[in-house]
Amino acid sequence: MYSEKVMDHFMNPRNQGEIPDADGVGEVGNPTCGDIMRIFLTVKDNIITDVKFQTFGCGAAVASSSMATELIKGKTLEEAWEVSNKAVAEALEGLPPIKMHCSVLAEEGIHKAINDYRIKNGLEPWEEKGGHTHSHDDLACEE
Amino acid sequence: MASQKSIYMDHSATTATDSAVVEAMLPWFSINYGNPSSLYRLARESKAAIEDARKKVANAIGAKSEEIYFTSGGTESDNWALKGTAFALQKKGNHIITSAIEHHAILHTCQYLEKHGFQVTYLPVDEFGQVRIEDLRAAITDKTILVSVMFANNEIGTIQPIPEIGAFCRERGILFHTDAVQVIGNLPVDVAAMNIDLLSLSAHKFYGPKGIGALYIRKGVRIDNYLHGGGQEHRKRAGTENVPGIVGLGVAIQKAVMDLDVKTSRIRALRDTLLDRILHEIPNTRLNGHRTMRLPGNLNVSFEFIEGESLLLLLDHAGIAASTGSACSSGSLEPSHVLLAIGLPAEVAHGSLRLTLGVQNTEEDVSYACDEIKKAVERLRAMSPLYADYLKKRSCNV
Amino acid sequence: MASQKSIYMDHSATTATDSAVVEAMLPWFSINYGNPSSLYRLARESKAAIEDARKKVANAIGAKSEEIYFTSGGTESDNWALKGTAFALQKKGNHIITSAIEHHAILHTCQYLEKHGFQVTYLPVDEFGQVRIEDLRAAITDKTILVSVMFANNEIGTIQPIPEIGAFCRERGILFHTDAVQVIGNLPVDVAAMNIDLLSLSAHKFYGPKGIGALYIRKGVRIDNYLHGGGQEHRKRAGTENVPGIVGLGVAIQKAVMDLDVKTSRIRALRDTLLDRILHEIPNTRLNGHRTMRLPGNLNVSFEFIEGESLLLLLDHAGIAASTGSACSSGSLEPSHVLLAIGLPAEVAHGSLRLTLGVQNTEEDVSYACDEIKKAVERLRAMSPLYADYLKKRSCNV
Ligand SMILES: Cc1ncc(COP(=O)(O)O)c(C=O)c1O
Ligand SMILES: Cc1ncc(COP(=O)(O)O)c(C=O)c1O
Ligand code: FES
Ligand code: FES
Repeated sequence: MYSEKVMDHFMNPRNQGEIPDADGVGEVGNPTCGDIMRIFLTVKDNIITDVKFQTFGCGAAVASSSMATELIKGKTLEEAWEVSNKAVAEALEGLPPIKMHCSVLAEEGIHKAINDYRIKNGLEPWEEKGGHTHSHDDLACEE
Repeated sequence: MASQKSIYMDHSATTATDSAVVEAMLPWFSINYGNPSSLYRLARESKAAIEDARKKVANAIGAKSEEIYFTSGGTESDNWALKGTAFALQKKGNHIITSAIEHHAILHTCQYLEKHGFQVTYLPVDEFGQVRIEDLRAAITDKTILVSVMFANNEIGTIQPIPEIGAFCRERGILFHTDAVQVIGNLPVDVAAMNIDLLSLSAHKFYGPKGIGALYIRKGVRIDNYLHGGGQEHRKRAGTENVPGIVGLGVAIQKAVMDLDVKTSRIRALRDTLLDRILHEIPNTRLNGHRTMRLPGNLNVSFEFIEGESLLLLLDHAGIAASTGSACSSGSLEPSHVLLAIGLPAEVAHGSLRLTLGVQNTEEDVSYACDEIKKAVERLRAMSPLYADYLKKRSCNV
Repeated sequence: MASQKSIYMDHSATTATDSAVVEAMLPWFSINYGNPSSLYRLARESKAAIEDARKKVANAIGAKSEEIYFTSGGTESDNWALKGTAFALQKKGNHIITSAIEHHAILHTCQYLEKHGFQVTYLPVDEFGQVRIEDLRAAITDKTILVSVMFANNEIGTIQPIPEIGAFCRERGILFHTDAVQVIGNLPVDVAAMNIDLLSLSAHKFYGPKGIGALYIRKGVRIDNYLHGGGQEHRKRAGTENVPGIVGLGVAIQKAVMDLDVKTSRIRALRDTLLDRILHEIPNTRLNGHRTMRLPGNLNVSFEFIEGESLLLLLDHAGIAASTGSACSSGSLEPSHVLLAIGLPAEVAHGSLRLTLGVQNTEEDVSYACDEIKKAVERLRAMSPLYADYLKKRSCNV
């Protein structure tokens, strides 16, 4: 059911681990519904110089975390903010429809980590643009 | 590259059809293909083969031939048993009792019945997954027409006190149905001694073919038809008979109940070895279900801090076929209703692994599986934020 | 002693499963036996095989893959189509239109629906067995939610004006179901061009295995589930998939629609030869059904003064497998409802013979069958009081 790319990132996750003194940390999801993802950022001169993740979740969640960290590494915070779950899913050569929300988790995790960095540095947090592509609504755990 | 090994430990999902069963089915496809409802020789042969299979099924469960009706599988048997008796007895009452841990073929049928004027009580189970007779007694009303409690659970393997429930229902004059889909070939079944009025079974769970099953209906039980049409199965179940499937079911059930003790002892021993090793070698692991009152091949454990689908993917990569109760693997939002019903927190239910052993498993399989499970759990824990938190907390407390 | 010959002329009852179909099914019993709902490799293979078969079925009838749902056969498809749409549309209306000559899988389902608050109009047919569009038009009310008319009849072979009925229903916004169980491999089917919303088919009627069928449900049609349980078939039809059966259905339907013209022309020619000889060589014989708008292999005749079951027994003795519309052969008291609906007096209906030819029949079969039928009819007439009376009356009138 998963693409080869998903399986590759699942079997050989990139950037897995923890950054003990991270500049920004974002945690999303909740263990009740089986999704929890933590993103750690190191930021130098507005650029993400290092990123790591920890994930409790399915194959798609692990692969999305891995791919998302790859996509934002070396990017400016503005560029990283624009990486959508769709971009993550596309880079993974697609996800099954019922697994799209796992990639949403990655997008939200990055946003949280970036805003955590901004708040810690006395900056206004950026606003999550509503209505982006995720199908999280009908699969939301909070319901 | 994925492993060349191939170890099947998901016998509760389905089994490989026994080669002797396939052999027995073969002539009924292209040589003796007659429609049993017809009059000529070819048809009489099909008819005789069906009656022979019916006798085999009856013998295997202590029933009479004329109490066995062939269906397309466990799901149809469950649907028919519940809807057929509910509507037939509607004038007597509209209350049905079942358990919270039934298979969806029962639960979703009950939900359907609730939409059509019936009231359903879902009995809770204890931490091991067993229904309590006191709860059943307390749930009975003067409108209760049917009790349906599964013989043994497909996820955690827990065996219900079927003889007690049967005796209790018979005494009260209430129909008793049991879903025995997981039980044939694993435990002895005797519908007469156990006071069972209706019983569902499905061939592919005991080395028979998929798409064929049976419903036992005790003589005298009032039940509406479910599939309407031609006069097959004594006018009770319409549709051209799946002759090869029926023949296969007959052979499979005959084999399944033969030397039951010997076969299941071997499988139980393998299961116990695997279970003991897992519990000893992998920390933060718990057994789900009952320690002794469980199906011989069933093992269900939860590994804290990890998620089941990921575990299955790693095991698949190692060539091991297994199952989980995690919601992530099912496309639904809720983890297994069975694991929640025995009181597991959702996050622990997510980390569950079901291994169901069968005739083809060996000691070598068990030892390979244990090693691989250990590696996979360690690997997933290493990337789990929950495990990281746990380790931190533990080191702080020291 | 019974004949050593064995001539099968009952292809409408069932067919021998094609050996290529059996061959294709075999690996799915014992080698690739995985439950398609599971996650591992073995399961993914089963899943892929099912989707491949689904595409083959879709291609054969001009549908999309996601509009095909596998069932246990024609009977289940008919039950699901009618009950599923009726209950789903109950709020819109409670009137259903069908024909008087449907298979019992439709008629008995309609009777069930009548007991559950629906009204059913049974359209009459003309002397050839065809429904008239005017009758359909006149039967429509503002409560009509469903029209179900079979594509071609299993007894007399008459083909209905399906494209006309389809166009008419689509225009009125009324669902149209057709039972095409007798049609696959005999006539071209295109659900899109013919405006068909639901269509039933059954593999064993076109050299596939028994116990497997499909229901086509046009995208957007509202239909309740019928078998409740697991999430198989996109959550529309529960039950572990009959993988070998589904694979067999796929191969069978692909073969069935290949070179349709060539195959059916040959069978039609054989049928016409047999029919012409019977009508010419056996006096007091009439053809039942339509002369041209009929299934290529179907032949249905009535021999006056004799009874069908006796005829079948004599033919069976001569090694010929055939069918009749006589009540004596069916265990019911009424002769075929189809023969009565086309206006046959009961006593003529009793003397009916159905021969349905298929791929395995040859010219030699036809000539042997004709000779044996002639002998059998003569023999039975010689012992018939009706025939004796007739002879007397005729000689008086001379
Ligand atoms: C306990 C139980 N009941 C019913 C079923 C349904 O049987 P089937 O899938 O053969 O229809 C299953 C297995 O799927 C089962 O484990
Ligand atoms: C026209 C028609 N509809 C439905 C059926 C039922 O199909 P099955 O017996 O495969 O369930 C048959 C054959 O028996 C048939 O000829
Ligand atoms: S984390 Fe549960 S479905 Fe992906
Ligand atoms: S004459 Fe015996 S059943 Fe009709």
